[in-house]
Amino acid sequence: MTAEQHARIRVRQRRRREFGRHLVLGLVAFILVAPFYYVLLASLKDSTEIFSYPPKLLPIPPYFGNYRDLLWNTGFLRWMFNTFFVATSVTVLKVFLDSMAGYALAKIEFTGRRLVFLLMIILLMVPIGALIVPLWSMVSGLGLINTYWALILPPLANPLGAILMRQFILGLPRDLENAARLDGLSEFAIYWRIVLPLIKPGLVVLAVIIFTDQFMSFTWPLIATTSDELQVLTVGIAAMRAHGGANYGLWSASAVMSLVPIGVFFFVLQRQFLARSLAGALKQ
Amino acid sequence: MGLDARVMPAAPSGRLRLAPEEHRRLSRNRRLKREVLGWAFLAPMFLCFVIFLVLPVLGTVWWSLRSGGLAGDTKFVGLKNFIDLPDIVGASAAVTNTLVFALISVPLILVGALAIALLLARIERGGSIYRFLIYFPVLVPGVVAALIWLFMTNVDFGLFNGVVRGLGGKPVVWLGADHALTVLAILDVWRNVGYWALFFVAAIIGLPKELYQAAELDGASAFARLRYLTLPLMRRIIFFAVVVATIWGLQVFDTALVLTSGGPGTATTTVIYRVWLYMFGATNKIGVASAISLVLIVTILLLTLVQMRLLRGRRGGD
Amino acid sequence: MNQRIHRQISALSEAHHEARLSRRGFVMGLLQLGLSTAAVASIAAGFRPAYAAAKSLKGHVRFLVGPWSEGEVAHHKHIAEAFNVLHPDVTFDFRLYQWGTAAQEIGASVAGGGHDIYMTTESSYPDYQAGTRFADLTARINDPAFAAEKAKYLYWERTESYGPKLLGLPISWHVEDALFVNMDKVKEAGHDASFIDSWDGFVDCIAKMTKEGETYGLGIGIQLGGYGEWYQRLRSAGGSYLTPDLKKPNVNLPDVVKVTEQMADLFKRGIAPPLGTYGYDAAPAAFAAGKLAILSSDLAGTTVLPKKMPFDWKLLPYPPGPVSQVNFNDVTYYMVNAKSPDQDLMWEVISFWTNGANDAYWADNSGTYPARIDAPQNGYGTNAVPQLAEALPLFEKHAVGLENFPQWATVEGLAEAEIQNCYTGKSTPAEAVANVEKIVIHEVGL
Amino acid sequence: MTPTDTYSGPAIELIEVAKHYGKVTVLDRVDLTVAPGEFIALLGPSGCGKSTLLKLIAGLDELSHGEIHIAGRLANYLKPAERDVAMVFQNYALYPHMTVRENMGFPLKMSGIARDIVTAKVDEAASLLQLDAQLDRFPDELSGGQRQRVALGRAIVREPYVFLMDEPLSNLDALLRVEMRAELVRLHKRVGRTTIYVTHDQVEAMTMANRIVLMKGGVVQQVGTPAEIYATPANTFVATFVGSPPMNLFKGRIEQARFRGAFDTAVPARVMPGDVTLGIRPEHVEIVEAGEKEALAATIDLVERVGPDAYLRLTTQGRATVTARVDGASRAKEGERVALRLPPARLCFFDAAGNRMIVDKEG
Repeated sequence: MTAEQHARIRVRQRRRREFGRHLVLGLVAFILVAPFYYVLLASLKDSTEIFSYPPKLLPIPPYFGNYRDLLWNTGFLRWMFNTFFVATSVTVLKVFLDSMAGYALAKIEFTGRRLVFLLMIILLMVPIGALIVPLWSMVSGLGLINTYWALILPPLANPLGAILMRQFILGLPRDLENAARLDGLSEFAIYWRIVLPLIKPGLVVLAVIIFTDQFMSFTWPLIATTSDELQVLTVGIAAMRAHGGANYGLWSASAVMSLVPIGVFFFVLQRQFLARSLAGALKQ
Repeated sequence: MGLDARVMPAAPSGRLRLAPEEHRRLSRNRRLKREVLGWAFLAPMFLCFVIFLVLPVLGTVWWSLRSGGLAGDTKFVGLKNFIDLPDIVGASAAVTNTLVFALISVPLILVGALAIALLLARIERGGSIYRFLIYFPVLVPGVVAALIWLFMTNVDFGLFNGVVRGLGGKPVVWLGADHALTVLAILDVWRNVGYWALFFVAAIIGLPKELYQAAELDGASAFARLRYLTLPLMRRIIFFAVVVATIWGLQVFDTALVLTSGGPGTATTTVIYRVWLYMFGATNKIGVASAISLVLIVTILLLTLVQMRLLRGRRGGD
Repeated sequence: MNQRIHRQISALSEAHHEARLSRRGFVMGLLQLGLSTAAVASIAAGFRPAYAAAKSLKGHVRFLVGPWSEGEVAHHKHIAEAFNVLHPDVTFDFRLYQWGTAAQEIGASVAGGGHDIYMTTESSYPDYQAGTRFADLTARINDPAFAAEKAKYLYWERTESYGPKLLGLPISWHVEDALFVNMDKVKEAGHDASFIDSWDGFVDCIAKMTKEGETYGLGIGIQLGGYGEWYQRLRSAGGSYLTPDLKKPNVNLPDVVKVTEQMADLFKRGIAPPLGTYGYDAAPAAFAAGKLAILSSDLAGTTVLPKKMPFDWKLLPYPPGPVSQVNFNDVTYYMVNAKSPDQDLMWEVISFWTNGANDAYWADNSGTYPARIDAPQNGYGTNAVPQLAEALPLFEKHAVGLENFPQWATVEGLAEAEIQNCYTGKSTPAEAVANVEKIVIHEVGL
Repeated sequence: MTPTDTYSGPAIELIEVAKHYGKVTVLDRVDLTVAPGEFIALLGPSGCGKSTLLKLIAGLDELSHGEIHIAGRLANYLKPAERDVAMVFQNYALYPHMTVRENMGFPLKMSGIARDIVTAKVDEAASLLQLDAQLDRFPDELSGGQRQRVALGRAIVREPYVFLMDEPLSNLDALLRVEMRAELVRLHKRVGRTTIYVTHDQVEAMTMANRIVLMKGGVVQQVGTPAEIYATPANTFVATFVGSPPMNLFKGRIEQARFRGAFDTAVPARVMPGDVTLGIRPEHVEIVEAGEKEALAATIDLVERVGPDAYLRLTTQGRATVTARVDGASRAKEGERVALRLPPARLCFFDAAGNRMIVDKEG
């Protein structure tokens, strides 16, 4: 065979393999996403249609009553606002505090920093589910129960962010800060004007991790607030299910509506997030 | 001064212009400034860390030595809560359920994630769409996920039995005693496989390309490259994933709460669910709940330490 | 005029006499009294409150209540509107807890001062009795001025049996597990309502109603990890968690094992759907659709069922056990947070919330039975399904309450799960019963 | 006007400067005085402590012992920015998120200088360094040489009292390095500021510096002009580190004005008898006719031709290896038997410990 034939065969082989990969990945993606499609359909049916068998594949005409009920007859919009308010506050505060702590742990030599870091690593994995009672006593002792602070402050304790930031900042060349130091920057200015701009990808990663974590958190918000005004999305949806009987249409609508914003948020950030985040996490 | 000294012997002391005690004072000041600086940067986060994590962990220890609940009064009972743990009816079921859960979900998650990652890392175009779709279930709050699955596992009109019927089978009671734990584990796989898949993709992309080119020149098959290159190179990362996924698996709770309420019977009562039962049961047996929590925390700490030790070994190794 | 207003007026005049109140204040006070009394008479003519507060009330009241029906908050708002007719300056806020986390949510909230008034269930009452977080209402309830009112509430003997303090006013009681029976299918099976008089008749009926792939005779165990079902079988077999003196367990009796076997048999024979088939949410729909001929559920199920059912149905108790026929029920209370600043206001509110009219209204719309003897005269039964009122005498006849020890609810939760294990074939009835006894011993600390 | 403008003493004085990390000594009591305007090269193999010394002077690291005086002021406890020094880093340390203009103007901006003055100074430095066209680019859009210039420019605009340079040319390719070397020298002449230059490249040190400080293992081996260091190395380390190919060294004894070791040759009469190491630079080894006085027979093992020169690797009969540097046009062939001579006047002598013995050559 000629070299050209060889090359052609190789190209054909590569194409066939690529096609195979797409086939398998497509199937996997389909299986993973099918449940969403299923609830999306259910949310567009009224309850008699949901219970009908065999199920209709496409709800034509679509029924929007579930969404109407969800938006106007439940606290959904309020839950959504609370979730976004809390998640955004936590994210902003935490990115700031964690990067500062990370800077201290990575670049400033002070007594106890090894010990602090070790403590953080050790407590990194402690599940919040195991800490709720003492945590609750603590927050209640501070008089914060039933305030936004009760939702915002405890998540700041998670050491993952500080550890991640330390890792990112350690990766910066030392000479850059040295140059800044020679240029007359204070330590805070070095952190603010040199370090923060340089670890921007890390900050995005951290922000996405924190935001999605907050978006999903359930156990703590359930316990920490007892007023309707402070209910977050997960708690509201769980309560709706507990109170509302078997209204599958409404549930489905709530599931769909709660996933839309996080989906959009993630879709916008995914390029920055997916590529770097996990690589950063790997270095841990 | 000794500009022309060609050989520099150890210089005699005492030529310093500032008195040693003055040097000591100034050094101390500088040191102190650095300490203050370090703690100033650390303090905001560290305070939160101490107040909302370290103290609660210590609080768990404190509660675990007491009886009673939040609404009532408590008293010190020593180690009684721990001594009684093995006698609790259903405690072994909770431990077994948790371990079985982890045993089903962790290997499926990791093998699945690795397989997806190997394909995803090779793909030439469309990768970002797959990544988004595969990652999407990761973003679903446990409560919502459980709601969706409650719906899908409904015996009469759920998606699962729709498929079973379509294939000519008899409807299955998905949340019955025989399958509930498995369903819960599969739900967990659904929620986590995307996370680890993308984690592995990042790792695979980071592997040195030259090694693969060399291997290809050596005529190694795709399988051989996987077996002798990819897997060994990713050993540490896979190990990390195993430990972390296991630790997460040990914490399964919110889906069990919403989807099966720990039942039927004790079929899906996991360790944290058991903690929840005691913590939130009417009598608020917080002591027992804290004792169980503490056992779990210590288990997780041990796993973390094992992992730290082995990961540290990497640095020593190369 | 009501005694309460008398008392308010005499208090006012006394204060005036002692020069604590200015003349102007005295006149204003009288004026307000007069106005509010007039308001009672004129505006709220539709119902006649047993008593009405005289003092002009002001403030914000935060409720934490249990979700009995879909319209829970709406029902409270309805009562609040009536209250605001009397006291326009009082505002309200209603938050629902979830049943699964009720004890914790209540415990957290009451300790942190999150709410003022709590709807609590009898199962946690002994626990609250032991603590100091809820206001002690003994003096107010036993005030001679309140005696006539107190007499209209049911179940004081049960409440008083938990201890010397009285912490709440009862709102309602409800049956934890009643049978929702499709009478059409009973008839088809050749039975009538008397099938419930014996266990054999019961089993025969549900066996005949079962049609494979179409209908199960009896849906039980729908409340995953829930309670009440087996407990009434235990009581009907002469057992209980503890002996009446609360000193020894009283579970592992031959009769108890026997009724547990009977229950497990329903699953073995396939005339009850395997546990997990229907959740608490889905079961009423399955009953309405005829997939379950009988549904075993709490009375809250009545609020979920469609008003018009395509068949004739009844609420019935479980059949008798070796000792007696029982149905297990408990009481719901309103309690006041001891930290609430304005205890007088809270007392006015909970006594208003539990007066004849409002209790009747709430219970009627929540599918429970009112805890007031005057509820029927105040319109109870106009909203709820007629089956509820119809079954009241039957349930009253067989009612047993829970036992008087603080760990009852924990024991119940754990015990019911062990019994479900035997329903699913994971353990034998004898093992399950033995386990329950172990749970009792451990949790109570015998 | 900084106080340094009226100061006329030594630019930098290091007194007993030492640095320890735990038990590891990185710098051991370094004493050095630098005159204003001097170009000093800190030369040594990697790990010799030269970079550490530079960092200590810059204030980026803390001394364990000793004093640093810059322009007559004790600098130990001054912040880096207060020391009036500018530093050029090995990896340039340009701020990646700032343009060239911002990078160069940043130190001035930080010291609160008005914007138009900053712009003027940056423009001036840019034209000096031929960076005018690159002012609005970001560092990652520049070539290695351009980045180097920007780093230099950032140091220049500050008009510091002292320039510190940490191997600034080591990341450039060979050609550019030679070019930049000349440019740096030109710059130094023009700006006339005291410069301390760290390098491991002896050619850089020899060609650029007024004086060289040669270090090894945290200890200063020798301080001197390039010529002094080359001609009279203080010890065998200096002798072999400076010069390429390195100086030939032979161990042996001095007896009756003769060196006796692997071979036997005459030495100046004043050399004290005893154990010595004899040294001679390859260019001083003479290839002579066999039979000439003091000629040693040897065989050529290897001929390395490097253009103008050729290096011969020879083995004497006593199995000593000698490197000789001869004219590139030499016709020497491998395997050829030749004679060589070590002129006594060109010989260096070191004692048994490797330290140089003072021998008056003229005498």
